[in-house]
Amino acid sequence: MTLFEGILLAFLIICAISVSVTRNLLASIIIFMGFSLIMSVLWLTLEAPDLAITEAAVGAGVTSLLFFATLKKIHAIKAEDAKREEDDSDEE
Amino acid sequence: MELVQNFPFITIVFSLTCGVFCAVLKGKKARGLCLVWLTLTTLMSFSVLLYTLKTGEYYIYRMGKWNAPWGNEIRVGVLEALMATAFSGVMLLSLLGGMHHIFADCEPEKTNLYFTMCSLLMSSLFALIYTNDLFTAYVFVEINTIASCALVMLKSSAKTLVATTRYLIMSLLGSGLFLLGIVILYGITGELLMPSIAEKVRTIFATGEYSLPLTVIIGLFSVGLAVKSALFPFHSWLPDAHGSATASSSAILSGLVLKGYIIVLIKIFYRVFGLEIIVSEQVSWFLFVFGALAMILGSVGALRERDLKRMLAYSSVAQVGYIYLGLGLHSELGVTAACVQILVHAITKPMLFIAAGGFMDVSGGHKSMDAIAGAGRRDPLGGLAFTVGALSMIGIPFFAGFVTKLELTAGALESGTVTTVMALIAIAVSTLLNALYYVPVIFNLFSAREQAEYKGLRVRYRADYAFATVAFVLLNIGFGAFSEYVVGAVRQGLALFGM
Amino acid sequence: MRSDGFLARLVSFVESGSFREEDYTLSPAQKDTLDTDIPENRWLHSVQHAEKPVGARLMSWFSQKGFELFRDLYRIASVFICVTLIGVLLSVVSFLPAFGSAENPAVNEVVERYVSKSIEETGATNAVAGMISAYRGFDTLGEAHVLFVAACSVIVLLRVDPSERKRGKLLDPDRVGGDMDYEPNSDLILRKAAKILVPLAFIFGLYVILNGTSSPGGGFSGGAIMGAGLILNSVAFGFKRTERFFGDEMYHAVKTACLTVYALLMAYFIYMGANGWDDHVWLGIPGGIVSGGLILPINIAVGFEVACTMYCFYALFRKGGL
Amino acid sequence: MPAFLERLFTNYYETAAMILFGIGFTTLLMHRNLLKKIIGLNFMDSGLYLFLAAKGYIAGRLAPIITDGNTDPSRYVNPIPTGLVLTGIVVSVSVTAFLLALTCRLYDRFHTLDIDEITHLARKERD
Repeated sequence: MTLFEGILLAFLIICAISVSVTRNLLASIIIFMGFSLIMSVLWLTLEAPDLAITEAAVGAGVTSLLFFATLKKIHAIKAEDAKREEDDSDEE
Repeated sequence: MELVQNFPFITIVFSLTCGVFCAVLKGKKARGLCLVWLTLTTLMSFSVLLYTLKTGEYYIYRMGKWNAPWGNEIRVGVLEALMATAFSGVMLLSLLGGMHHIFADCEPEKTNLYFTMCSLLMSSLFALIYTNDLFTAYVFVEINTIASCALVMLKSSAKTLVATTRYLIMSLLGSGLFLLGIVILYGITGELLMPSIAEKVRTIFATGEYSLPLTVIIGLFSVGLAVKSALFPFHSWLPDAHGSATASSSAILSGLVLKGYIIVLIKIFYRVFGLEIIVSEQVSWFLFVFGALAMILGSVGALRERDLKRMLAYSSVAQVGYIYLGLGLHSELGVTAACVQILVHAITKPMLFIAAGGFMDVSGGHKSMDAIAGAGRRDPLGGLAFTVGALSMIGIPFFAGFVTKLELTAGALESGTVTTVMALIAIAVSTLLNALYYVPVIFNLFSAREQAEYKGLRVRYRADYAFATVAFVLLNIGFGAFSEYVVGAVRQGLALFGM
Repeated sequence: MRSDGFLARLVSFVESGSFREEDYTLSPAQKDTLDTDIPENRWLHSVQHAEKPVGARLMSWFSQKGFELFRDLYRIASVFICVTLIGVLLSVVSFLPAFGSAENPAVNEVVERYVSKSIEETGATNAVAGMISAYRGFDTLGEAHVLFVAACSVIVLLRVDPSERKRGKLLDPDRVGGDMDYEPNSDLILRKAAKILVPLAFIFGLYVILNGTSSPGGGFSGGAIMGAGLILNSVAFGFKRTERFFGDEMYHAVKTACLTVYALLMAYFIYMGANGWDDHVWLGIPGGIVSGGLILPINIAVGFEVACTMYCFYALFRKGGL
Repeated sequence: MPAFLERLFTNYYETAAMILFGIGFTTLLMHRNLLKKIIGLNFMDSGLYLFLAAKGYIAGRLAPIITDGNTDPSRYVNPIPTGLVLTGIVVSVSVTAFLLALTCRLYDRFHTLDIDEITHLARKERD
């Protein structure tokens, strides 16, 4: 085992554990993005360049973007709720 | 190679294309395309069935220029063709029977996607039935999973959304375990093609080198596919999903989708591992016990339900238990019974769901037991279909369900003393419970205590609904009457399976 | 022009903790209101109000207590399940053949043929491309349709009719306070960078697709890169710019055409192969762009399908339609 | 026991992959936050793919892209796992998109990401 691979693999596991421990959703998505990048480096060390390209484009790129879009949408709905509550209290 | 031998491949690939076209057509046109294509696939599968029955042999169809270990291939035998014909026909009838519900429940501009999902589902079911390669099975299992979840959520309500999410999460857990099984198996054998794996597994088993991995792999496959096919401890997602979807979706999900996964499991057990390894690994015991528990506890769940569709969904849990009980008998008769039960349940449960959809029409869209009181008078065809289906489920002679119970009992009597007693008790208790919840429903359907607002409501029959119910009834009675031919075909098919 | 950029906003969100998990669960007060009065679903017309059952408050109190007890058990159980599962799997791993050894059972005659005959039989110098598109092409056909069926499902869930979008629904991109409020529409750095990066992404994506037979990559990866380029374009310049050349109809046309062409090519290939006939496909010059016979058109079809689908996902999530 | 650990250490890629699978599986099964569940699903799948790709790696060999006309199979690693993982990655991005779309709709309807609460609230609804 080279030290490099060892560190990368350890990083993967730390990422996985920290996602279920962290309380911040944005942080967990950013961790996921980092995870995907590390994965694509690992594919290279495993002599699978096809996978490295795909993982970088799909995993770290599109999937993470979709996560961000979802979080944003959720946040927008939440802001809408807060605004409505404010309006209600103003009317009273 | 004869033309008819190409039909399985054509049904798989062009069902996919049919789905793609349905996605860009308008609702009505998509419906037309989907129904015509399903009729064609039914006819093609039937001609394949006749061909295989005539030759009495199975044949390998290679998907491409290269032979099996290099390319993909599909394997067509009597059993496969029989299942394909039945599934395709049931899909067609289920769609016809619930057609007006589909148009009422889906959003108008998304109705065409319903037919997309049905075509893709049909394609994946064909592929699961015919495939001879584990990884192909995985890919099409995923199509099956996504398409069936989409069928649930196409009726847009809060309940279906939640049911879909739970269903999808459970299914994905199952897929994960299934893929892990494939991957570890690939790691120790280096093959993905079923016969090649079987060969390697036999040598590995003889040397005893990888005994722990083999056990774990069998466990992963069993648990993964049991989650997806709702075997007893993993059934919690099923009543919500099947109970809240539109009539056709419930029919298709209960009748066909669950069976697709079980067919894969049967293939893995008897084509990849072989009866000998399965028996010595003691898996059949687990399947037997959980199957028996599902038969009883599923029925108990159904007994407690006051909602017609949820009751039918719980009944599916019990009926899936019959299949697993048959598999757990670890004998040829048991597997025959399981295959017969797959067919019987595939033609019976959709009929019940379609009839339930019909009752909802004449009961103001409600499906509680009180609302549907007397619905059988208002919708006599639906009443007839439900009665036939319920009697078949209970296991009255001359209906399809009786054949299963006969075969299962025959299988049970042949196995060891303990299993015989346990299986017979399970079958007896389950039959009794089936009667306990189906008979009151039948009485309720024809009772005169109708709710005032629905009294005197008469159904105006649509041609598609009437055709579907009558066809289902005839199919069921025909199955019961000519059961020896079907059972014979299943036996012949299993013999070709290498049992 | 706004003074603070997208990143600054993101950082401020992280610092203020407004993405905390608890914020996305219901407070007890909210729960009470939700039990009786759930606001109507904004995407759909089906208005549903839950009935107010008698004694609901008592029931909810009980279920609340039950929940809390359940939650503690849940945590312990989840750690237990995790450890057991990992333990079983690790004991399996300890039995498996050693990592990286050439005596691995997975290295057999199938692999040998894929590597040594790939150029001769499929025309692809990249053995992976030859394997997924030609030798095991049927699997890959299924894979392309997995993406298709997922795209259809997302359309079912998130698509809003354009006529409704104009009438001020929640997810109207142009409305103040809506989903797009945090969109850095006028971020100078992003725009300048995108001007360079978008064409680069397209060219690189095309390069990966076209050279799929002779270098790493292929339809799926190239398509994802192009899709990312499309997404970047609409992030930097707004959806209007992308809509000019890529709208709803375009999406359906491209997707249907690509998948149909793919299925037909594959069907022809399989039909000829299975019947033992020659398929008259010129395999091309190994190593060049025109190589690999049917693999090149298949890669192009898959690439465009994937690019469309990726952009479709993003557009649906952001504004409920293409 | 040392022998066990030693074998785990030899198969370090597989070991890490299985730990990832276990963590991801548990997150998907047990975590109550829907977004976390989806991330868990991706970890689970990544673990599987890492395992599969590790089974195809052979030390000291090259990626199976034949640039110099040398088709000696003993020079290249196994291409099959790479192909399978490629399929798998596409499957998992599809499923992720589907689940995220469901999450959006559920949050819009129920204003929570907690699956237990959502189930609880949905029970009270009429069809």
